[in-house]
This record gives sequence, C-alpha cells and structure tokens, in this order.
Amino acid sequence: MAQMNMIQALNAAMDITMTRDPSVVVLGEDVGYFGGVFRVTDGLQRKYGVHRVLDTPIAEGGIIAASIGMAVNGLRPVAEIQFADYIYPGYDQIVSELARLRYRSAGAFSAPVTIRTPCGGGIRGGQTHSQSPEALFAHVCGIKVVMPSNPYDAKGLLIASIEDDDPVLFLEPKRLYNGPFDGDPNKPAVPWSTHPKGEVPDGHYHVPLGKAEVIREGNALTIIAYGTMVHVAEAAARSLSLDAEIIDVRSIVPLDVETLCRSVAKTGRCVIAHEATRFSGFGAELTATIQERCFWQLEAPIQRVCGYDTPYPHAFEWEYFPGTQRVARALAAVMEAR
Amino acid sequence: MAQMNMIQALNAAMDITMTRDPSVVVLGEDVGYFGGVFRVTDGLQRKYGVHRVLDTPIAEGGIIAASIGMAVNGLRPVAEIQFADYIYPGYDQIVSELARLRYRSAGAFSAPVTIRTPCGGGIRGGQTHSQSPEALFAHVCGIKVVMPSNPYDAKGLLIASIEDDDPVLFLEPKRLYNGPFDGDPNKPAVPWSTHPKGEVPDGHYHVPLGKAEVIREGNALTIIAYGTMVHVAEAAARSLSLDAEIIDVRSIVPLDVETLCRSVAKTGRCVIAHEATRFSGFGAELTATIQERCFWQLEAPIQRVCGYDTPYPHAFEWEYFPGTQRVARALAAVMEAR
Amino acid sequence: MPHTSRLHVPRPPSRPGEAPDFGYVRLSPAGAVARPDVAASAADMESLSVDLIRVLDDEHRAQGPWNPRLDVAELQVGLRYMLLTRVYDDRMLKTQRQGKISFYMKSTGEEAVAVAGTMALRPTDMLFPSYRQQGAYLVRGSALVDLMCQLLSNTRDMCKGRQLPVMYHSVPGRVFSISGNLATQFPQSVGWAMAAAIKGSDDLASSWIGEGSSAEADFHHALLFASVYRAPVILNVVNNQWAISTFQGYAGGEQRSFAARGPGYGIPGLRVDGNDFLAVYAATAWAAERARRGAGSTLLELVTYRAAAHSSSDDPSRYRPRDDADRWPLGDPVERLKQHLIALGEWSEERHQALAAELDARVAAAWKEATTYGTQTDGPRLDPDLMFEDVFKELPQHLKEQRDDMHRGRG
Amino acid sequence: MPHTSRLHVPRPPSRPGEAPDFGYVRLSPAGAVARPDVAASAADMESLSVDLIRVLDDEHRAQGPWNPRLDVAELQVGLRYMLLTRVYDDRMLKTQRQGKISFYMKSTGEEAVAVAGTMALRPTDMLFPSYRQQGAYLVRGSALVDLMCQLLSNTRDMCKGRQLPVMYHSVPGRVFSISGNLATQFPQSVGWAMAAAIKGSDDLASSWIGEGSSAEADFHHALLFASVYRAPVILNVVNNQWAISTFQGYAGGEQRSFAARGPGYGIPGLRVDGNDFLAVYAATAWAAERARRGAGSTLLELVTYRAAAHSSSDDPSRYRPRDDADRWPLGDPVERLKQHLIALGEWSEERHQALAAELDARVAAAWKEATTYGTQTDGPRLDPDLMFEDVFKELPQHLKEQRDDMHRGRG
Ligand SMILES: Cc1ncc(C[n+]2csc(CCOP(=O)(O)OP(=O)(O)O)c2C)c(N)n1
Ligand SMILES: Cc1ncc(C[n+]2csc(CCOP(=O)(O)OP(=O)(O)O)c2C)c(N)n1
Ligand SMILES: [Mg+2]
Ligand SMILES: [Mg+2]
Repeated sequence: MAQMNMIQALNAAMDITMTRDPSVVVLGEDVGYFGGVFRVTDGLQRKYGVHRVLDTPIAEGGIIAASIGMAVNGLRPVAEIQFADYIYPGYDQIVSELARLRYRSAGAFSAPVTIRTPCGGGIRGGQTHSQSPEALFAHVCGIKVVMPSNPYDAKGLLIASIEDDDPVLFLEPKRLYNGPFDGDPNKPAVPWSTHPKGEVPDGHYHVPLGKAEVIREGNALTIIAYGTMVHVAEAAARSLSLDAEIIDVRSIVPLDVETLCRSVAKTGRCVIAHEATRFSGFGAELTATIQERCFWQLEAPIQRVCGYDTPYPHAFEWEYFPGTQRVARALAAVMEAR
Repeated sequence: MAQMNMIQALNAAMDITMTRDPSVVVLGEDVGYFGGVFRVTDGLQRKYGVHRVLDTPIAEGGIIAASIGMAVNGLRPVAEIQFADYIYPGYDQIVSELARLRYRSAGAFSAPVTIRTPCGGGIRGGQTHSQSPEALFAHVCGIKVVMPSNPYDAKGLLIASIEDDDPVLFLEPKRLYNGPFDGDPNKPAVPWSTHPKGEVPDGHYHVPLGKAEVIREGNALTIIAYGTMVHVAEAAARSLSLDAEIIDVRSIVPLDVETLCRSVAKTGRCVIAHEATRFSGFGAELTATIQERCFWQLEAPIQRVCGYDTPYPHAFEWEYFPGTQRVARALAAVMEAR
Repeated sequence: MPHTSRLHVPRPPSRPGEAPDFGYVRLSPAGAVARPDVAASAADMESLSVDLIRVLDDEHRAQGPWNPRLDVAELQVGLRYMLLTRVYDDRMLKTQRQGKISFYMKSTGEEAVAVAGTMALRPTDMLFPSYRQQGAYLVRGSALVDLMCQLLSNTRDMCKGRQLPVMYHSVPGRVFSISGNLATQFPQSVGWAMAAAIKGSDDLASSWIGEGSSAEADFHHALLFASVYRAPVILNVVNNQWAISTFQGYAGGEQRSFAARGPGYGIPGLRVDGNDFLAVYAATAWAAERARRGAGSTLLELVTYRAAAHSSSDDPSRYRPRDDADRWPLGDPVERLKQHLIALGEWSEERHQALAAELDARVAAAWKEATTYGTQTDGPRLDPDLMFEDVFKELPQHLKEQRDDMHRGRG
Repeated sequence: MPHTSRLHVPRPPSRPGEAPDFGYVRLSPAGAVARPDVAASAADMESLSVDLIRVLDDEHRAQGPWNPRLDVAELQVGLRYMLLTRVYDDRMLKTQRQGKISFYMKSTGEEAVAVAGTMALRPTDMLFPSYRQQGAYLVRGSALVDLMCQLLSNTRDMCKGRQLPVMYHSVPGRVFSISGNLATQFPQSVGWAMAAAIKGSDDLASSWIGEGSSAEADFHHALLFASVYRAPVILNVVNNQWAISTFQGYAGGEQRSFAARGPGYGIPGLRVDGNDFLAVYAATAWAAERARRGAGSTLLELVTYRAAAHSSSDDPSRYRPRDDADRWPLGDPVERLKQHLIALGEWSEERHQALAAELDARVAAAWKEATTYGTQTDGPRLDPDLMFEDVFKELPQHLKEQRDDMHRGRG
C-alpha cells in the first residue's frame, strides 16, 4: 500500500495496464513529453515510448475518431481530453460512433476506448474549465460513465475502465486531484495522505463499474452524490450531526439502482447532490428512478442540490458551487418535511 | 384561415418572417434551390433570392458557426439541420458558443439563431433518422428548446422563435409533418385537414415560448407529452376511456412548470411520455420537478413511458416506439396504484 | 438587400430544362500525366491535384505511365464485379419500388471506384467505405444473399435488424461498419492505420467519402492526423458532382479540386478519372505502395458522376437536367472497361450479354434465397429481444427490465 | 512493439538542455517576395505560402514591394501600441504572481501580430481575436482601466464577473467576445463577413487563432465557408511555434506551412514575418483590399515566437530550452520597429526609454484606479445576482427561484 493523491493513482492505473497489456496506448494534447497539464500521464512516454504515449493535434474530434480506429485495430486507447469543457468538438464521434459501433454492427466491431477528462469546478477556472457534463453522456446509450471521488477508487475504476470491452467516459473531478474538498475554499487544503482512501494498493485491482458504494451507513436519510460532492455531502451531514447514509454513485452508467433504492427504502428520505447544472441534469434521473421505485417508502420529496442553471461564473464561484451549507439546507428541509 | 399540414405551416412561418424582416435568412443543406429534403423551405429561394436562402456545405458545425457570426452582424438566421441525428457535429458551437454568448459577454453580444431540425421516429428511418435529442440540449443553459405537435403551434412557435432574441432549437417531429399519428402504423394515414389544429391563420401570430397547453381537461390523471407523443397519449387515454388531463409541453426550455404542477396537484397522478430514450431523458426532469412540488398531492408514483435505452432499431421500430398500448399500460398502472 | 450583396453563391452549370454543361470538368488526355516516385515530396507532386490521371484513351487503349498493366484475367474479373454491382443495384432498387425493402442507394456510374479501389489492395487491408461502395463488399467476397439479408433486416441480417438497408459490414472481408453519419469513418480509418503502423504491421486502411461529405470536420481530422503521423492510409474522395441536390461547388469544388486539399496538409492529392478502371486501379496501387513504404498517406479524388438518384427517396429531375448522366464526359466505367477488353480482343458483345444474363440470374436466385429468411411482411422474423443486445457487451439490469416491459406487449 | 513501429512522430528541434535550433524555419530575404495583384488567382500565388514576406532587412531598412510606406507618425503609433502591450503584459503577469488576479496570458514577442493587424484595418471592421491579441483592444481604444477591471472581475468588469481574465471584448471597438474554447470564433468571423456581404456593406472581419488551434474542426469550417461564399474575411493563423508544450509539428507544420492550407481551399495563403511590423501591416492591408474588392478571403500565417510561458500556469522550461526566444531568427518585433525608426532618424534610445517610462506610469496609474473598483480580496464586489442574468434576455422563472435560493445563504 502506498499513499497516493488522485493524480498518482490515475498515473499508476495507466502504468499498470500499459505494462500488462501492450495494446494499451495513451494519447491526447500535451500528454506525452510534458506529461499532461495536470501531470496525470507524467513519465509514461519516457517509460513506454513515443509510439504508445502520443502527443496529438488540438482536435478533440480527431482524437476520439483516431482512438476508435485504433481500438478497431486491436489497441486499447486511453484518450485524454484536456478539460471536460472541451469534449464537445468530439461529441459526434462519441455519440454517433463510439457508443453505437457494437450495436449497429451487431457485435462485429467494437471500440474499447477510455476517455479520461478532468471535470468540475472549485478551481477558479471560469466557464470553460469547470463543467460537469455527465448528463450529456448518461443519456447516450452504449457508453459507460464513471466518476471517482478518491484515489483508491480512481485507480481501481480506471483499470477496470481500460480493461472493459465497452467504451467508458472517465470523469476526473480535478478539485480532488490533490486532496479531498468539502466545499469550503477558506479551509486550509487537506492532502490525500490524511484520508483513508488515499491508501492505494501498489498492484492491479478493479473497482467494478456499475457499483455504487455506501460510504457511510445511517438511518435518517440518504444522500446520493459523486465526485467532489461526496465530500461536501459528508461535511454537510456532519455539520447537522445527522445519521445520514451517504452513497457515492461512482458509476453513472450503468447505475447501481439497487444500492440506491435499498437505502432510500430504508431511510424514506433522500437528497441528491451534484455540481452539474440542475435542469435536466443527472440528479433528475436519480430522482425519477427513486420516486418510481420507492414511492411508498418516501416520507418527503426528494431534493436536488446542484449547480445553478447558468454557465459557471468566474467571480461568483462560491455562490455558485453547491457547498456544505446549501446541501445542509436541503438536508434540513428533507428532515423537516412530514 | 387555411388548412395546412405541418410542412406548409412551417414554410408559412418562414415566409411571413422573411417578408416582415429583411434580416431573416434561411440556410442549410439542400434548403435553397431544392427546398429541403422535407420541402419545408420550398419556394423560399425563388421568392427571396439566393442571398437570403442559402444552400450550404455539408458541415453542421460550420452552419451553426456561420449562423452565429451572421446573427452577431445583425441577421436572424434560421438554420436547418437536415436531421436531428446529424446535429452533433455542430454541438460544440451550440453548447459552447451559441448558448453562452450573451452570458459571457454580459449582453454585449447575442445571437438570435433559430435551429430547425426534424426529429423523432416512426418513419422507418433507423438509428440515424429517428432520434429525439431534446435532453441533450435541455441541460444546456442559454438556449430555448421547442417542439410543436401540430400545424397551428408549429407556425406560431416558429414565428415566435425566429423573433425571439435568444437562440432557439426548434425540433420538428417529422412523423407529424403530414398528419397526426397516434402510434399505430397499421391504421390508414390521417391528414391534418381532419384535425382542428390543421386550421392555421394566414397571417402573423405567436404561440408564446414557455407556455404548455392543456389540450384536454380531466380529473383522473395528468398525461404530459410533447411532439408525436401528444397524439399517442390522446389515443391511449381514449382507449381506456379515462378522464385524463393531457398537457402538450411544447416548450421544453423554458418549461411551464406552473401549468404542469397545477394539473398534477389536481389529479394526483401523472404519466410522462416521450420518444427519446428513457435514461437521463427529459422525462426525468419532468418527474423530478413534479415530485418536488406536488409530492403531497401524488397518489401514485409518476411513470415514464419512453423509447427503450438502445439506439433506434430499424427492424423493431414498432416494438421500440412507445405506442398507444405501452402508454395505456402505464396509465392503467398509475390509476391502479394506491 | 440582395441587389447590393457581394456574397458569392455557387451555381451548378445547368438546372432542369437547361442543357447539361460539363465544361467545368478539367480533363487531361489519357497517358499525359507523369507518374512520380511514391516517395517524392508532396510539394513536388502538386500538379497531380490539378491534372486528371487517365489511362484509357478514346480508342479504349491503355496509355502512359499510369497503365497498371493488369492481366487480362484480372481485367475480366474487374468487369465482372462492376457489372455485378450494377445488376445488383438495379434489382435492389426494384425490390424497393415493390415495397420489399424500405430504402436503397445505387452506385450506378461509379462502379469502378469501389471495385478497382478494392482490387488494387491486399485482402488484409482494411476498408472503410461509405454507403456507395457496394462493389467493395463484392470484391471482398460478401455473398449476395448476405447483403440482401441486410437489406431485408431478416433473420440472417448481419446487423440483426438494427440498421437501414445498405449499411453493411464484413468481418472476414475486412470491411468496416457504416452508419448514416457522413464522413465519421474517414478519421477512424486513419486511427486504424496509425494502429497498424504502431504495431509494425504491413496493412493499410482505405476509406471513401463523397465530395459533399468532405465539407464535414472529420475530413479535416482525417487529413491532419494522416499527415502528422504519416499514417498508412488511402483517403478517397468520390467526386460524383452531387450531394443530394447540392452541386459540388458548395463543398468547395468551384475554386479548386478536392485533391488539392491534400498538398496543403503535406499529403499528395491525385485527381483521377473515376470512371477509368485502370486509372483508379493504378492510383490506388501507387498510394498503397506509398503507404507500405512508410511514406504516408495519399488523398485520391475520384472524378465520376452520380448517374442515378441519390437514393430511393430522391428525384434528381427536380434539380438537374434529366439527361445529365449521358453527357458526362468521362463516360460509363462498365462500358469503358468492356470496350478496352474488346479492343484487346479479349471480350465481345456476346460474352458481355452472356455475363449480364448470368449475373442477373445469380442475383435473382440470391434474392429468392434471401427472402426465405424473411421479408418485411412474411416469413421468419428476427427475435425482438435482439433489440436490447450489443448496446453493451453484457446486458445491463435496466435493459433486462425494458426487455421484460416489451414482453408485456408492444405498440 | 515500438521497435517495429512505422508511425511517424513529430519531434521539436530541441528539448530542455539541448541547444535551440531554428534551422527548420524557412526564411526569405527582406523585400524578396513579389506582391501580386489582390485579384490574382489563388493558384497563381502558391509560392506566397512557402516564402516569407518580410519588409525590414538586417539593417532595419524597409525593402521591396510589400513595404507599406507608412508615415513616420503611424510607425511611431505602432511602436507605442506594441510597447504598451508589452508593458501591460509584464505588469499584469506580476499582479497575477502577487495573487491579485487568478490567471494571465502574455503576448510577449508577438505584439506586431495584433497591433499591425489591427492598425491596417478600418475601425468599422470587426475583429475576432483569440486570447493573445491584447494589442487589438489597445489599438481599438479600450481603456487600460477597462481591461484591468475585466482581469479583476470587479464592479466595472465588462464581463460582469463571468469570464476568466483576458477574455475581453469591446462593443465600441468592434472586438468580439472570446471564451476559452479554441478556434470557435474562426468560422463565426466568416459568418459575420458573409452577413456583411449579404448586406452589401463594405466592412470585413478579421480573426486570429494559434497554429495549434488550426487543428480544430472550426479551422476547416472557416476556410471552407470563406472559400465557398468568397466572404470578406481575413483568417490569421499565429504560428508562434508552440501550443502549450506541443510543438507546431503536431498541428501539421512539419510537412507544410500553415499558409499552405489556404490554396487547397482556393484561398491565397501568405506566410508573413510576424515580428516585422511592416510586413504584418502590408499583408493585412493587401488582404483587406482583396476582401473589399470582392475577391474573397485570405489566410495569413504570421510566423512568430511565443517568447513567454503559455500562461501564468505554465513553465516552458519543462519542454523547451530556456534561451529559445533569444535565438529566434526573426528577432523581437518591438526592437525591430524601434531600430527601423532609429535608422530613419525618427527615434532614439532616449525617446524609447522615455516612452517606456511614460507607458509604465500609465499602466501603473490605471492599475491603481482599476483596483478602486474592487479586487479579488478587497473593495466593492459585483452583485452576485448578476450571476443569473443574461443566460436569457429575460430572467426565466427557474432562475428567479435559484436566485432566491442563493439569497438563503451561499456555500
Ligand atoms: C452528418 C450528416 N449530415 C447530413 C446527412 C444527410 N445526407 C445524407 S447523404 C447526403 C449527401 C452526401 O453527398 P456526398 O458526400 O457527395 O455523397 P454521395 O451521396 O454523392 O455519394 C446528405 C447531406 C448525413 N447523412 N449525415
Ligand atoms: C477546444 C479546446 N481544446 C483544448 C484547449 C486547451 N488549450 C488552451 S490553449 C491551448 C494551446 C493553444 O495553442 P495555440 O493555438 O498555438 O495558441 P497559442 O497559445 O500558442 O497562442 C490548449 C490546448 C482549449 N482551450 N480548447
Ligand atoms: Mg457526391
Ligand atoms: Mg501557438
């Protein structure tokens, strides 16, 4: 076991899969010689050579398309999109091609491409370095969508994603790269070494896709979150001393409906928190599914705490970010409702 | 008043706005000389000339980008994307640019572009001529999203969209171009001339954006639908002789939450129907919002009837399409639940 | 407003009711264009993107340095595949007209593009066609019955009912899956070729799009990635002059050839008579040699004419003169290869008629067999449960539930 | 596997620890390149995309047909704007280092690109810059204080706090809004120009992207639409050799110049010494005349060097030699124009020092004023309610509710 931050954990995941499987290649803007603007691919080109760790032109559509072609020819590309905000030029290749290739060819062809991309806010990145676009992919059939909240899961999920035979969009909450973050920018930064999930096994392991994790058991209500919001949810529950059950979704597609519903059926109350904007966000799907299945157990309306429905505003980051107090307000409301 | 099918109604809307406002221009693939593959722009180039009705290269990203630039320079472009399935190459320009220009420039610049595109299934178009991508735009802040279900609304909404100062995505359920469709492909085709909403005023009028329409009042339950599914919903309610209240959403963004919630608060039961795939589809947002606001009035879980979570399968169209019986099944389930 | 407009708007040379005019097509005499070494620099080959590589002259003789000097047997095979393509197309459109299939697209007049472009490659090379290269599947050995079952979405449909007619693929034939989205496979073919190069394999990829589709962003992605990594790929732009109702000028063909895009990216661009079997074969072979020698990719513009409607849903008489195709200066590819073989003394009208009759019978027999596996209206039908498979490798829980829902009754 | 790989992988000429090597930059002597008529055909101007248009020679004299023959006063204005840009950049980076602003991007070494490229246009022409054309705002009269307030996201921020620093715009100056998304504005500028042409107006658009950004699909969209409709637009590719850590070879610059992309689309492509104020001015004026005469668009490649880090978050010593910028063969644009004026007898070291001191004082004073409108930590702050405005023209109901939610307490 080693202490790792999320960057190191992700790097280790690629390193291990590249060692075990010569068909794994890494490509993206600035990922090669430089090791990526967040240093996630640091050292990989030195170790595996310029033909397995490729710097690319600044063309997200081309990166995804080339990855699909490579995958069809037997490689396992791990493509980095420098920021999730810049994934849209590749959207057609993801939606129309990557996600549908297996289906439309009845399994004759498939493209096990993993797309890694840093997402989320809290870094003063403004409208084009802070987005959380998971819902724009969750609605697309044929691609898995994953978001870890800690180094341990990051490594295990990334290995599982690269080794998965379906395409995976791997969203990395960049605010968590260096340490957990509970939503309060005024607190001193905490490194991952202070967190149990900063303990990461050295070798190969999977955190399975499709499985949520109950990170805290409780009976008063269920909080469902993923990425950075897991830590905010914990802080919010703590701040109210609530006996909350907190679930880290981890895998957005496929979704572990069973774990979520088992919890809500038990607690009867539910708050969902994500950074992405609220309207038609993934919280809506979570809400809809849970109310369909747990209607008779629900004692209060399910509440969503999300980014407001505006682009991510540079100067108002801490009004915008759904922080501890906003989550706590929803928790209190759901607990009061009867 | 004239009898019009939806194609004629849409054509009339463009004709009227082009006559009234010389800044309105129409552009898209095959829209000029030929008048569009669905003939929606038929005759416009002859009438307004090749500089106001532009054939374009097959580059959806370029079409949207050029439209933005034109709009910034004082024109009001109405861009056609030949099928909604082909809008994704223009997704970045829509999401990152068109929808955000006003916000990021604090109102200094804006682009009143209307994007028209045929959507939806039921025409044996297979996976690339049948999609309903509204949720992929509803989640994007800054662009309005509209879908008419009949010629009267089509004309009034399109005029309102073109004259609106915000960008609008105007989705046209192509299965309704020539007549209403209740989901049963074996019934003989019905023309719009048999339907009251096929009566369309000749002149200029608005159907306001942001307003749903209660197309049938009732007390037993609320059915919420838009586009083709409005007609399926009517048929399904009729088939069970239910006293259903049926609401045509019409405007997906902004959403008329008040009209929806007033109805569900009254009936206590709700079924939502759309053609788009279910997972993280727009039905999720409708469900989430209604359960938040009408929780205490709900007597049964809200049910969604949607396209299955697969690409649109050519040979299984009528297994796939959420037709009368599938909707009726949900209606029955919601009525039974207690 | 239009009066003062300075906006240039391309216009096709003729519209319905006007006389066809192909004066805009720049021709070169057969045999006139030099054949450089495949390793020459793109900059030194720019004239190839302006001139037109042609081998067959007006007397049906093969001329000049691009003559691929094929065996008679190979020429006859080429003629057979082209004619088979044509017969197949004609019959399949008829079945569409009879309501037996939902949709069809012919490649009439363009048969040389796919047939010669495939024959000049090795069977291990990977093909990324668009929807108008049916000839490629035939050359690569797809059975007629298999192709027809795809058109019928029947129980033997290789796509399991999931795709519109003509969206074939072939795993043993190394022909990639296509969809309705234009140009998407162009940069994918470059990625495939990059992987071949990374793996040190000798295979190359070849990909086709229409001139209209070259307007899509993916055309640029393909050229750029091919150039940067010198990928072993052949990028074919089939300039059949039309994109549905839109003339090639709207894809940028008014100012320069489509081949001319290549040199800007450091990729040789060759303008080739697409109705000349020998020219297409030779240019493809040249590009293949270039790729295999590690010199990188080639852009081929195949100049041809879409003699038929865009698809079974289209009526070209609405936007171009009815007799356009007959006036096309590069003639008909089947006829030209036939006349070449006759000129060589290796073919005759009689043998041609016999071949046509044989192929027609083969196609008819195949159709008969194909329909026994189900049609739109009769016979066995694919299991609708298949609808839920292959979205993911394993069926996830939510799709199991939706399958169960379907079992409760459709419609 | 890597041993047998045939994949070509571009490599910059030198990495940290190695000696800088700019042998790959193809130079032409000042005054050596012919200046064709603006209406000549793109095909006849292809050499302009290979050679390098230069006016200032090594003795700082203006040479040849591209000499724009500017008044001394105009040259001095140019020098002033370039120096102001540099002084502004230096100071703003310092404020970033002091934690006063969150982010900054310098244009050091590239000042001629934006300053000459703007001065050569009319004030009614519309500019679509990317993030490294701060000089354009200065030429178009944006007040330093206004730019600084944007950097501070303070109460006078033109973007109302919604954008990262350097994402300026100017309505009176006719400078479009930018965002972090690369290249998106390139085809928008073409649309703007198309509208100008449709309206019969005489205005043109000019747009800038980096060479790295030319890899994006929108580069292709821009060239294609500009070509098809002969839009009155100037498309500038600023080839400063680097895209963050990525050498220009990865954008396709290894095989051909970026200007060379133009001719493939039927658009003239001019390779211009981007550090030569006179050459940039002349090429821009030529392209503007072309556009206004209705001859269509021009692609300009401005060859320059990103002398500083990519942004305040970047450390170029990790990927290129530290002394790279000093060895750049095209020198420094400010120094070159200064020496030209000195050679003309119209400037001196003393006047230069005085000007630098004056500008430094102006920038310092502006900063002082700007901070009175609020900083990240002190002073007045924008009303957070502004967060909800301008998503739509009218505030919709759901945003009113969310604003109310915010009022209940942030964080
Ligand atoms: C992304 C996308 N946009 C639009 C279409 C609709 N469409 C189908 S075929 C076609 C014309 C293509 O023309 P071209 O590329 O020249 O090929 P050809 O049909 O001539 O072989 C169009 C516009 C599509 N299928 N995909
Ligand atoms: C669509 C998109 N992809 C990636 C990025 C991240 N990014 C910001 S600047 C940059 C490099 C741009 O280089 P270049 O175009 O050469 O401009 P320069 O910085 O040299 O002026 C990159 C990759 C982005 N902003 N937008
Ligand atoms: Mg074509
Ligand atoms: Mg650069």
